[in-house]
Order: sequence, then C-alpha cells, then structure tokens
Amino acid sequence: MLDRVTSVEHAVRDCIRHGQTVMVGGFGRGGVPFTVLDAVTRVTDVGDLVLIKNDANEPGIGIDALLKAGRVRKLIATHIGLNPDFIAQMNRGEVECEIVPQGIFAEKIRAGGAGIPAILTDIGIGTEVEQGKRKVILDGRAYLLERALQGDVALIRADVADRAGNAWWRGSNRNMCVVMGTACERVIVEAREIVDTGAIDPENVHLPAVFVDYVVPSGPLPHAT
Amino acid sequence: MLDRVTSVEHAVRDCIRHGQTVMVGGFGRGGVPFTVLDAVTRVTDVGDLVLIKNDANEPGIGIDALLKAGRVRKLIATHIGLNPDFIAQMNRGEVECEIVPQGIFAEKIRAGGAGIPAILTDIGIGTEVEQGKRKVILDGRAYLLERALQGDVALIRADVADRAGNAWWRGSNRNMCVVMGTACERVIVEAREIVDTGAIDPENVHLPAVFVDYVVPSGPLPHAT
Amino acid sequence: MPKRELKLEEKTLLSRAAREVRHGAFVNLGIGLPQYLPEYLPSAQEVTFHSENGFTGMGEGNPDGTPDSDIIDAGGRPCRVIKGAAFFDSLTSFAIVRGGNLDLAVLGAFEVAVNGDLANWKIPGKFIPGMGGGMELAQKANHVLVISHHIDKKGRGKLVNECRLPLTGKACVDTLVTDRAVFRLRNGRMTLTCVHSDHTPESVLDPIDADVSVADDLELWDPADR
Amino acid sequence: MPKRELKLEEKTLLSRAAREVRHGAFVNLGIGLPQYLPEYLPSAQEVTFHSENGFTGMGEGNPDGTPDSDIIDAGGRPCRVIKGAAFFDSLTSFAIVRGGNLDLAVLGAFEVAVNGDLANWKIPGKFIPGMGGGMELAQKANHVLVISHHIDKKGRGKLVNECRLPLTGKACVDTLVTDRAVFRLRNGRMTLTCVHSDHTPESVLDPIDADVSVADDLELWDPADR
Repeated sequence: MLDRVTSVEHAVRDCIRHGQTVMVGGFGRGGVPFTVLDAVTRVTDVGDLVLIKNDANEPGIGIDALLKAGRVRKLIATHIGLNPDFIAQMNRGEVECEIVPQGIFAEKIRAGGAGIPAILTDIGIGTEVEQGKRKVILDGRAYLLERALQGDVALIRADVADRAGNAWWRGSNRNMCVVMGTACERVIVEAREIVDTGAIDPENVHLPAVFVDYVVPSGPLPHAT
Repeated sequence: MLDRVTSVEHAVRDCIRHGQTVMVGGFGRGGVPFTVLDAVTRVTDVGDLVLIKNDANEPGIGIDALLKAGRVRKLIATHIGLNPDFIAQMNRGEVECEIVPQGIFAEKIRAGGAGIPAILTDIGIGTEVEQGKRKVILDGRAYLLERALQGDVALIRADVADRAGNAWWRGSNRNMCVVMGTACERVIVEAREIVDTGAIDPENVHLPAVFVDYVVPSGPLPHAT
Repeated sequence: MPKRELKLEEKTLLSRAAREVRHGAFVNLGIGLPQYLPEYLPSAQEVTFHSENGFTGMGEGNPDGTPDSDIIDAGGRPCRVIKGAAFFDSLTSFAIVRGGNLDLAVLGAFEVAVNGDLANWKIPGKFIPGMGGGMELAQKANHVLVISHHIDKKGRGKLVNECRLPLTGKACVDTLVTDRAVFRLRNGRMTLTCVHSDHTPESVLDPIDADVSVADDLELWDPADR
Repeated sequence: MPKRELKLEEKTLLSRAAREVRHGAFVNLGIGLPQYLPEYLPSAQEVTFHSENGFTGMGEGNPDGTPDSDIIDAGGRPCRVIKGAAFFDSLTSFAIVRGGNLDLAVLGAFEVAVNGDLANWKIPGKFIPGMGGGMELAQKANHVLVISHHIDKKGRGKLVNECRLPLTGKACVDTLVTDRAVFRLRNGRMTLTCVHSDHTPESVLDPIDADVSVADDLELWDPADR
C-alpha cells in the first residue's frame, strides 16, 4: 500500500486552504491533534475557517490559538464550557458558535462520511435545539431532520498509525476522531507512534487507511495551563 | 461485571418466542450462528418468525432448516442466490421475501440500534427499490426515507467473547453481526472461544458487553454440502 | 473522580439515591454530585458505569496515583477502567444511550418541573457551556434519576411548576431524590413518594413552589439505613 | 478467487480494463470476470482491493494452499489479505462506498444503456438473487467500469438504447470495456472512444443495437500492448 507518512508542515500546507471547513478530533485533551494544530497556526495563515470540534479546548491549547487569532469564522461544537476566553469572544460577536447535542453531532458527521444526506431524530424535540429545523412526521410523531456534516479536512490524533494510514486509538482518545476521518475530503492523522504497514492487526484497525491522506508524527503534548 | 455465559439451550428457550423478529448474523458462512440456529430448530418449536439476515445461506446449513420447516413467515435479506430451495419456496408463495440493498440493509439495522427512526438515502432511486417508499425532497433532490429495523432477538457468532459479553471477530466474520447486536432487545452471542472477562483488550472490543444478554459456546461448523 | 468534602445533606441524598440503582445496571453519572454516587453503592452490587466520551466500565482514579491521561471521564479527569471494560467512539457511546441500552442516567438539575421537564444546561446570559451529551442522556436513558439539593443557595426549591430555564428534555425525569425526599413521575406528575425520616411532608413541600401530590403509599426512609 | 481458463476475448478485455486502474486506487471487483483483473495489473502498480463483506487489502488465495474460512471474499471464497489490510463490518464497508472513498468499481452487466444506465442484478422470472451490494457500488463508486463481452451468447450486444431489465443504477456507468472497444460516458451519452486493433468502428458498432456516437479523438489499442 502507499506510504502516507510525511512532515506535518507538508501535510498542512498541502491540505488546508482559506475558508475551508475543518473537523478537529478530540474530547477534552484526548485525541486532539495538538501538533497539526500548532502547524496550522505556525506555517499557514489560512483564516475564515469553519471548525467542527466537540469542544473549544481550554485557553492556551488546541484550537484556542486559531480562535484567538481571529482565524475562525464559526465553531460547531457540543460544549464550550472550558474555554471562557472563547465564550467572551462569542459574546462580543467576534465569532459564530453553533451548539449541537453530542450524540447528534457525532451522527451528523457519520452521515456526512457514510453518504447519508440526513437522519431523523427526536433528540432536542421540545427544546431550543429544534429552532429553525425542518420536521418530518412519522407515524404521527414529529422528528427533526438533521443534515449531514462534511468537511474539507479532518485533523485527528491517533495513538498508533501504520505508514499506510491505518490507525488505532488508546483508551478514551477515540471519541470523534474516527468518524471525522470518514467525513472529510482530506484526512491528516498525527500519531504518537508510527509503525510499519501491517503492524496493527487488521481486525483491530479503528480507522482504515482508505480514509487517510497523510500520517505525521505527534510532538509532545501540551502541559496543563 | 455480570457473567453472561450459559448453555445454548437455556439462552434459546429464554429469548425466542413465536412470531418474533429475529436478526441472524453472517455473510456467506462467516459469522453465521450455526450452533444457536441448530438449537432454535431442535429445542424450540417457535414459528411465524420474521428473519432479518444478509442471505438465505445454502441448502442444508444455517437458516435453511427453519425455512424448510415452514417456521419463517418472512425473510428480509440482500441476496438469496445461493439457496435455490428457498427461491423455489418463495416462488411457490410459501414465504415472503423482501430484498434490500446491502449497505442500506446494514444502515436500517444501525438506525434501529442507534435510536434513529429513519435515514434518507438516494440508493435505489430510479430503480424498483423505490417502489412504495416515501420520498423526502432536500435541496430539490428526492431521497428515499428508509425506516429503522429493530428485532426482538439477535443471534450472532463471534470468534472470541469474554464471560461478560464483550466480543471480537476474526477476519471477514464481523459483517452484519456487530450492528445486529445493537438493534435487538435480547442478544445471544455464540463464540468459538470464551475467555475470562477482561481478556480482550478494551480498545479491541468490537461489540461491548452492554449490548449482550447471553454468551454460549460454538459447536463445530457445518461442512460444505 | 473529583474529591471534596461533602456536606451532610449531600451524603444523605447520595445514600438515598444509591437505593435507586439496580444490580447489573449500566449507569451514566453526570458531572458534579452524581460522580460521588459509586462509593454509596453496596460493594456486592454489580454496576457498570458508562462514560459518554467513550467507554463502559469506568472505575475510580488510578490506584497507584499515576494519572493515565489516555483514560479520562466526560469531565476530563483521569480515571481507570475495570476488567470487562470496552472503549468505543462517540457514535457507539450515544447509540448505547439512544438505543435503550443505558439503564440509568443520574443527573444534576437547575430545575425539575412537576411534569418531569428538566432544565440543566443553560442559564441565558450567565452560563452557556453547551448541552454536551445531556439531552441524549435526559431523553433516552431508560430511567432518569435527578439528584439535587432540595433548596438552592437562594432558598428556592429545585422542583417547580414550570421550568423557566431552557429545557434539556421534556417529561424525562422519572425520579428526583433530594436531601429531604423522593419524588416520582406518576401519571405524568411528580408525586412525593418518600420522605426522609428527619423530615415531614410539610417540611418537604412548604419551601417549594410546586403543586405536588402526595402518594397514598408514602414511605419514610431513615438516612441511618445507609 | 475463481480459476477457470479464460477465453481469448476475455483476456483481451481484461488487458484493456487493467489500463483503467489508477496507481494507489481502492478498487472493488464484482463477482465473475472482474475477479480476474488483478493478474492483468502491472506489478509495480499499488492497488488495494475492497471486499464489500468487510475489508480493504484483499489478496490472492492462501499461498500455502490451506483455505482460511475466516477470510472470504464477497462471493464466499477463501482469500487472503495483504500487509496493511483492515477488517471492518458491513457498515464501514458501505460507508466507504457511499462516502466517496472507493475509487473504482469494476462490474459485470446484463445491459448497459447509452445513457449509462446499468442492469446487472435481476432477470424477472429467471434470475432473482438480490442486488447484494451492487446498487451501492454502481451508484456510488467514484468511477464505475463495466467489463463485458461485446456480444452475448445469443448474439445481442450488451450496449443498448434502453435497458429492458430492472436497473441497478441510473446513468452510473462511466466506462464500458468490451473485447472489441471502449465506450465512455461523455455529455451523458456512451461514446466510442477506443477500438481494439483487431476491430474497426464498423465491426464494433454494426452488431449492437444502440445509437452510439464515435469520439473525434478515437483511439486504437493493440491487445499485444498488454
């Protein structure tokens, strides 16, 4: 199979463009592609980005630098409570934020990756989540029509990846990473450990190489601020 | 965690009732719960079943005995070409058969398991698959509304299961097994090898124990006829 | 899991809430007070904890004290897993919830309405963290147990006739356990079913501004029964 | 994979079809003739085969001759996997197809219409196996290559003005390679773009009952170029 290992600088320069929709893995710190995000901040000046990420990270790590630099037009997330700086930015009207229930967030991304244009759900019925959403009646009950989410680029952090792009996650790091890897035109996987192609048992691959464009090595994780 | 290992006879007697909808894993021979199916045939006399299974097996193995015994009212499948006896039964009007495109078959079951009442898809648009199905217009294009499938009982064969019910599949045996395990009220997993709870690395579990009711040992596989 | 010294009334409500957890159950614990529940469960009871960021089989923090940053709970704190745990992604995690395989969600609340409505995710203008997985847990767990102080810091009861805050879910709360009493949704109305032995129906109902009926089979529970 | 002695015209069409496969591509091979394609690919070409029952990285039958019944292709025959293969379930398998990650599907056909319609799954009253994964492959692979005898056993051309059999997909065929020629969908019409060197546009078009235009840039291909 093709060797998809490259430098983080090359991967980022080749994949990321102004105005794109970028999915970023992670839940808290697990699975956040810190090394790739740092490269996006450092070696590119792309802006007007739409980020799709479970949360807004904490101040000083992850997507926070891009948010602070005003390079993000909109964040689609499920929870932003750990980043008061972002909440303040949002309250000043500097950045748009759309909040989606977490399981539906994951399902909208899965739909985008699996070629399913929309799903029906009753999650959020009777709450403000239903505002502005189309409803479909099924057996006399109303369901929300939730549209698929797709991205131009997915940035995700795995624990082990082989050179072809097959990837494996440890512990609770998998979260949104695998599904985001299926839903974007280009996929950059950073990995703590890069192994020879075939070194991950084929049954235990979490994200198959068919979805992956580049594999890059993870640098050290950021310390808590 | 609870120990879910029992005898196949007990599992089958406890779970399966007349008139139920039963999902049966497998694609060709891989993942077919031969031991459990044999017990359903041998130790119960339940009939009027709706079976949901990728294919109709070959004559003499798998679900064929239940089909031949007239205990199946309807089969929902994607392909029945390897069982001419069943095709003949169907042509004689003795049993109903609904054919669904394979990926949509899997998605309908996933929707049933994931609490999603329906999905939209363009698979089958412009073919006879669209007959009788509701259409939803999205951005000016028509999509089929495909309803979720759920079952009363799922019967699936894994390669390794721990005593709590966590299961792992070798090679191409996984096919429809995992998703069926999520979509039914009761789930019986037969396994080639039953190991102590915790012996499967938690990252490599394909079907988590939360979905499983009983674990039973697989007997020898049938020979080709 | 977080560790702070609990107040007496918190210990009381946790002791009572623990009695709502069935043997063999798969349980999700919301952030805050619910995370203290495990130590109130009888040790013989088999309960498996679900963490919505991606696993079943959550256990207490690392026994040797070394945090494993690859195993965190939904609040971001390092924890560990028990034998038989399974890690999965967010899809499977919420498929478990929406598909009916989560037996119990134990949640906190800003307000619970007498019809079972729950508000616990947003205080407009003040607290806008996002609902995370809260809506799925509230709407789809097979049983939803809210645990809460009976009276908030401003002296207002958590049980109200109608939620003023944005809802997390409609008619989703099955049981509310406070430090004074237990309420259950019966015929679509929150009903006082149990009073802790250091309280009376009056001391339970007088301070709250909600039209609650009292069960004919009202029970008394002694916190010393823990 | 199945092994029978191929006819000369089958070898010809497979040789030509192999030129349609790009380096690095993920490719699904339908049952029948498409399964013979791998041996016609240049060995330096990296191609990864997708098997819709649940893996990428399908290889030839077990080299030591022992069949591994846990690794079967979509036709049920034991095969093996190459280094870098990944096994998954049917959901992921078809997410790959519908999500746009399958570069090429190589399929057989009963009929291909001049507008790109494909019929290859059902002959009412005679052959009703079910479409399996055929519809997804036909509708959603990034490129759909049909390989087929130019003329069937009854002397009828596979390329027709309109399919009479139930459709697998509408306007889904990008390229049709037969033992005599190559047709490509251009501006919504199948267009003759290449004639094998032992044929002429007349010997290609005369025996088929379909209104096909001939490309201005018509190519000639010599089967000896294999």
